[in-house]
Amino acid sequence: MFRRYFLPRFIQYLVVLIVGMNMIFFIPRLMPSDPIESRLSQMTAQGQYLDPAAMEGLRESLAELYGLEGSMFEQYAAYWKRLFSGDLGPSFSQFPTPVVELLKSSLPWTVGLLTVNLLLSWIIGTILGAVTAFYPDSKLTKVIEILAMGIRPIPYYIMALALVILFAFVFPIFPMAGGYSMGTKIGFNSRFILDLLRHAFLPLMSLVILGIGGWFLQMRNVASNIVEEGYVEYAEASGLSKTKIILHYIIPNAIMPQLTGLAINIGFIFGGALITEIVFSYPGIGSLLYNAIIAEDYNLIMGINIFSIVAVSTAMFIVDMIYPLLDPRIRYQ
Amino acid sequence: MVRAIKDLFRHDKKFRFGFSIMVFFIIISFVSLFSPYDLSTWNVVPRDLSPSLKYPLGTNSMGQDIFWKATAAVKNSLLLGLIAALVSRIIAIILGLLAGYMGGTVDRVIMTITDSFIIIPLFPLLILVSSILRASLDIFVLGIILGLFGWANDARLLRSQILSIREREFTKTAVLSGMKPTRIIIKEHLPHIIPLIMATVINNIVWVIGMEVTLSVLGLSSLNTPTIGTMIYWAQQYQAVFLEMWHWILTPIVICVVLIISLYFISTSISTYLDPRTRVRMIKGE
Amino acid sequence: MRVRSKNFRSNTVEFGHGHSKLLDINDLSKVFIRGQGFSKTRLVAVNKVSLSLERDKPEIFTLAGESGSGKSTVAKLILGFEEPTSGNVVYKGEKISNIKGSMEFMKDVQPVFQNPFETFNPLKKIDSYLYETEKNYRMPGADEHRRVKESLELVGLSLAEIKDKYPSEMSGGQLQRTSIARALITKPSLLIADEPVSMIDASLRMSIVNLFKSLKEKENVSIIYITHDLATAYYVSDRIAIMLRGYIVEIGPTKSVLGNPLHPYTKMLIDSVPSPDPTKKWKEDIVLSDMESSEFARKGCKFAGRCPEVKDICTRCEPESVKIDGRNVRCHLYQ
Amino acid sequence: MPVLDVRDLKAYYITDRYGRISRVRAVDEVSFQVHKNEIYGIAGESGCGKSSLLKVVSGLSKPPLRILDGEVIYKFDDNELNMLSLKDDKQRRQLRGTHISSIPQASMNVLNPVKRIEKSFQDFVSVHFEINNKAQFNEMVREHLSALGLDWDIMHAYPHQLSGGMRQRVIIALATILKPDIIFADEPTTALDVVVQRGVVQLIKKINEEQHNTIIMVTHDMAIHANLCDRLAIMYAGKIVEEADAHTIFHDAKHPYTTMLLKSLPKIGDESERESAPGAPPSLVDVPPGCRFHPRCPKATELCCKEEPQLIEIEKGHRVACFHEGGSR
Repeated sequence: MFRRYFLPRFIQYLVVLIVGMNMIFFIPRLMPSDPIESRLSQMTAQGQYLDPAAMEGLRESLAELYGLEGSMFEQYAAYWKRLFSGDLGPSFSQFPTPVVELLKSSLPWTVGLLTVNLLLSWIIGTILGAVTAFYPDSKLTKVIEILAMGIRPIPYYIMALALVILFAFVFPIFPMAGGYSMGTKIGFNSRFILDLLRHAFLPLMSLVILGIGGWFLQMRNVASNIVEEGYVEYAEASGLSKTKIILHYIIPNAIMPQLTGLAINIGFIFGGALITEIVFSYPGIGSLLYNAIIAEDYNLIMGINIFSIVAVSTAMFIVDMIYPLLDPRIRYQ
Repeated sequence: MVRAIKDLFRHDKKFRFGFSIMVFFIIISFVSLFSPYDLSTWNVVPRDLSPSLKYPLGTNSMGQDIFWKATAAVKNSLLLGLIAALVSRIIAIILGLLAGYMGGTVDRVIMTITDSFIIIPLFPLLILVSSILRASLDIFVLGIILGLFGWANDARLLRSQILSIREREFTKTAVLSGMKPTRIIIKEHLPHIIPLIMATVINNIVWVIGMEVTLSVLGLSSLNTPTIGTMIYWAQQYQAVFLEMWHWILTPIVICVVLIISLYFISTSISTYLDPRTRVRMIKGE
Repeated sequence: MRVRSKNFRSNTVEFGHGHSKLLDINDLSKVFIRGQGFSKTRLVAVNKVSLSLERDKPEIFTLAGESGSGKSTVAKLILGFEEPTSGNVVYKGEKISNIKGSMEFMKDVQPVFQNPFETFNPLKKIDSYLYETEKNYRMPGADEHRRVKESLELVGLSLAEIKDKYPSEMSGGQLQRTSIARALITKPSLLIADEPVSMIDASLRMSIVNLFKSLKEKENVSIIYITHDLATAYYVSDRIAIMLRGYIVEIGPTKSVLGNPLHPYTKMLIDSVPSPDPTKKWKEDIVLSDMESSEFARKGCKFAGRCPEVKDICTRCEPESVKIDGRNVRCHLYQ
Repeated sequence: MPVLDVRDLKAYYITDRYGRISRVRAVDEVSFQVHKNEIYGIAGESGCGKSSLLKVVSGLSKPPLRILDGEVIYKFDDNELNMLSLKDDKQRRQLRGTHISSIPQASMNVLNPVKRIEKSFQDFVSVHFEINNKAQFNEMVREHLSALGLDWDIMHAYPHQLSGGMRQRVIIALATILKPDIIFADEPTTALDVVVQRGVVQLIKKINEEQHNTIIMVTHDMAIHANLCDRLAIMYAGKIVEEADAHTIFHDAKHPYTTMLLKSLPKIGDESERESAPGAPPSLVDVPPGCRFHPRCPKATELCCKEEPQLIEIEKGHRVACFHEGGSR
């Protein structure tokens, strides 16, 4: 069990981390334009005047900040050293706050949004998919299916924007932006929590609606194959109730591909959460990323990338580890 | 091909919807070539006009005709989708086939890289790349970059399809009939994987159009090229929502949603139609 | 089988003419290893199998046994689809491992698969395989499509019957005959038919089996007929080998092995074949084997667990193959 | 007094694929009766409609298989009910397990792969009884298993841990735990090795003897029918062409298809030449006019090509659909 299941997955986890870290190291260095030069030209374009000596000094200090000093090999060694020590350098726009600090303060918002979204959309989508697969000819199934097919391909940004326009502007029910109202006292009291929920509602909605569409269609696909399997037909033939068939026969058997889907799609959903946060100025990693783009904070963008890869691949690894608990065929091999 | 479209158009509502709209959008793309205005210059028409006969979708605060801007946006977004899909298809097909047919170490190496690309969140990486390239991100460069990022899932899908076809008995029959590997791939296996490739092309275009919107509204593309994303960007910059200039902000949003949904419908209809199992039943007359 | 270029070696093989054996299998074993590292399990799928076919005396040789007896693995070893773990397979004096994948070998030894509905690509017209085979193996000077027509005639089909047809438009019997016709185009000396009639309806089954008979008699083709169906084996084959968990437990002329079985396992198998006659119903109950894997792992004779004549020695020592009454038997009763 | 009376049953697969409508005439005007405590066999080759017939009769047909005409009447304890008029799903469910049950074809996936066998037994029993007393339930299962010669340990196994033959025997135990009146068995021995096959046939026979129920057995394997069945119907291209007791079918068959089918079966110890009939069964999408067997029949006359022979009783308990055997239009 350990050797056959855990070990290969752990190796894959390490490989993803290594490949990802290397991508982050090499991509900026292989690009035709140099982050330092682009930063400098940005500054001159903004009308700042710098004499050549100051320019050179700035260039050097930028190189040091960005980890672009010395030969490629030295940079590479330094890069891994910094990774292992958990040092992602200082943020440029909020100098000298370390990138790690900024990530730490944004993280809870994103994690909260993402977890609630995943739980809600995955569970609802999965159940809906299983039930509709069992009643393929019902009117309701067809309506749900068309709705899901219409929703699924909509980009995160468009969905979020549409919800903002509709529920924050045309019908101003929910706040337009932010994680909580300015001036609310942060604390464990009902007023603050209510405010928190009101702010989280629209971003969450936009993620959940898209999420349900996706999970529903995937589950529908898997489950409609399972409905044709011998054991479901046989359970039907033996008079088991439909609820029992859905709960004990269809869902437990379809859950494996659905979990694989979860593991594979975590990166995609994470990206979606960042985009949604940007639209709603929700104070998570997404907004941090947005500010980094606006301020051209190269170190922060790098840091967010490194963090995303570690976080997402770890999440995937954890989901993978849940697997054998659910499938006796893996457990008893 | 013509017969497939005819069959689908007649008997599949979703396809009829998607296909009609796609035809409309393709016509629109060609219409954009006859624009009376230069679409990248500002103040060629009066600002902030509501829709009228002269300006069917009104004008924006930058003095541009929204209708003509939209036609060009449709063209450019579709073009971008095609470029990216082409690039990513080439990578996906080559890697998928290579991994599927070579097996062994080659397969393992390719799949390790592919899996990493699937798991790693691409959005922040794309931000990293485009924030470095920024100004030089025209349709072509952006298309290639999105192409370089959007192949992994489909390479994996193709590989698994190849693996299962390769194990089927008719492959052995082909080998015993003295067919050479390339001929087996082209004559025996391609007909089975074409539906999959077709579906992934369209799904990839859908993804690319959505990603372009996202990158553009973050200001990470060449903002003077009219695309669905840059139209939204400028509408947001001028606070079209607060000014209640709905014709300005909603035009790109509606175009984007309708375009993407119709592409998606076409893709699902085609893949059901071309599914080998359906085709076998149709041959059989059942 | 991988579709890889190394399967298509172009070097020609000259089969030695001095050898009197068409096929000579000697002490052949195949071990499959499952899993990796410390959790490996060994499964001896083929165990010390020996048999041979004469070169100038075409015959139908049956390999019979239940699922998991290793009969299909033997077929794969003969065709070179699998590498033997020990022992070897010699075809016309050449080791299979040296000649497998060469055009010459593929021309001379052709398989017929079990499921005719899977043998052909469902999206391709079926006649294309015949032309393809003819084209790829064509001998210089041969008439265009002559072999296609000839071999279709041999299997009792006409070109008109299969022209422009997809596999799904034909019956299992027709498909299987087309499959055999395809194999015959290259004028092979040996056909390896792995359960060729098990997917075919009873009323059409005999047409295939009779076809094997006439191919042997008229075309001098030897056939290795792999089956679990002892009734057709009795009807068609000259010699038979009964396999159990990798071993050949009894081998000899079909009429005597099936007519007067010596090994208790052969007896039980024959007893278990239902007869299409309500006056010959089974009377006594039988003992079924426990788990498959435990029988593979058993020391001594693999049949000891359910043998009615089991002795003390059977659970300890593996019986040797002994010659008795014109056949070879692997049982402690006859040691 | 029959327990099952099927009258003029007609069920087609009707599909519409992109405007190409097709009708597969799987069951075409089929009538038969089954009596209490008998084993009734339905024989025929692949694609003759025997499995579709079983689905319709046992009330398990689903689109695209549509019932166009006919009646399926069951008589349990003097209650008569027409399966096809049961609209309510609940009514149909109540029948299953206690009155009718099915043994499907032996395959890997008839049992829920993620649950232990015990759970399947609980599920199946709890359709009809609330399992309040676990010990009582266990006792009931234990008794049933031991009557069938199965080991109690299998209850704690997962399906993939059992061999094919063992799984099939477990399924048979599952199908019969509530002592149903009628059991439908669809190719229960196919894909099993001969020795295991024999064990399964034995088991079915034992159930018939101990529970005194009726078994309807569908298989293409004539030898299994010979071993198991009391009466036998032969199907060809969607129709019953001959029906009689097993002895008559095997020793005094009248329909040319039946005789041909039997003549093509080899036997150990019998070296005489065996022949297959020419041609192949027709596609049910496009059946020949007149008698459906006429293109392959050595006795076919002009009448056979035009008119369809009815299934009529030529002597007591022996029905044949052939003009040459006293068949009428």
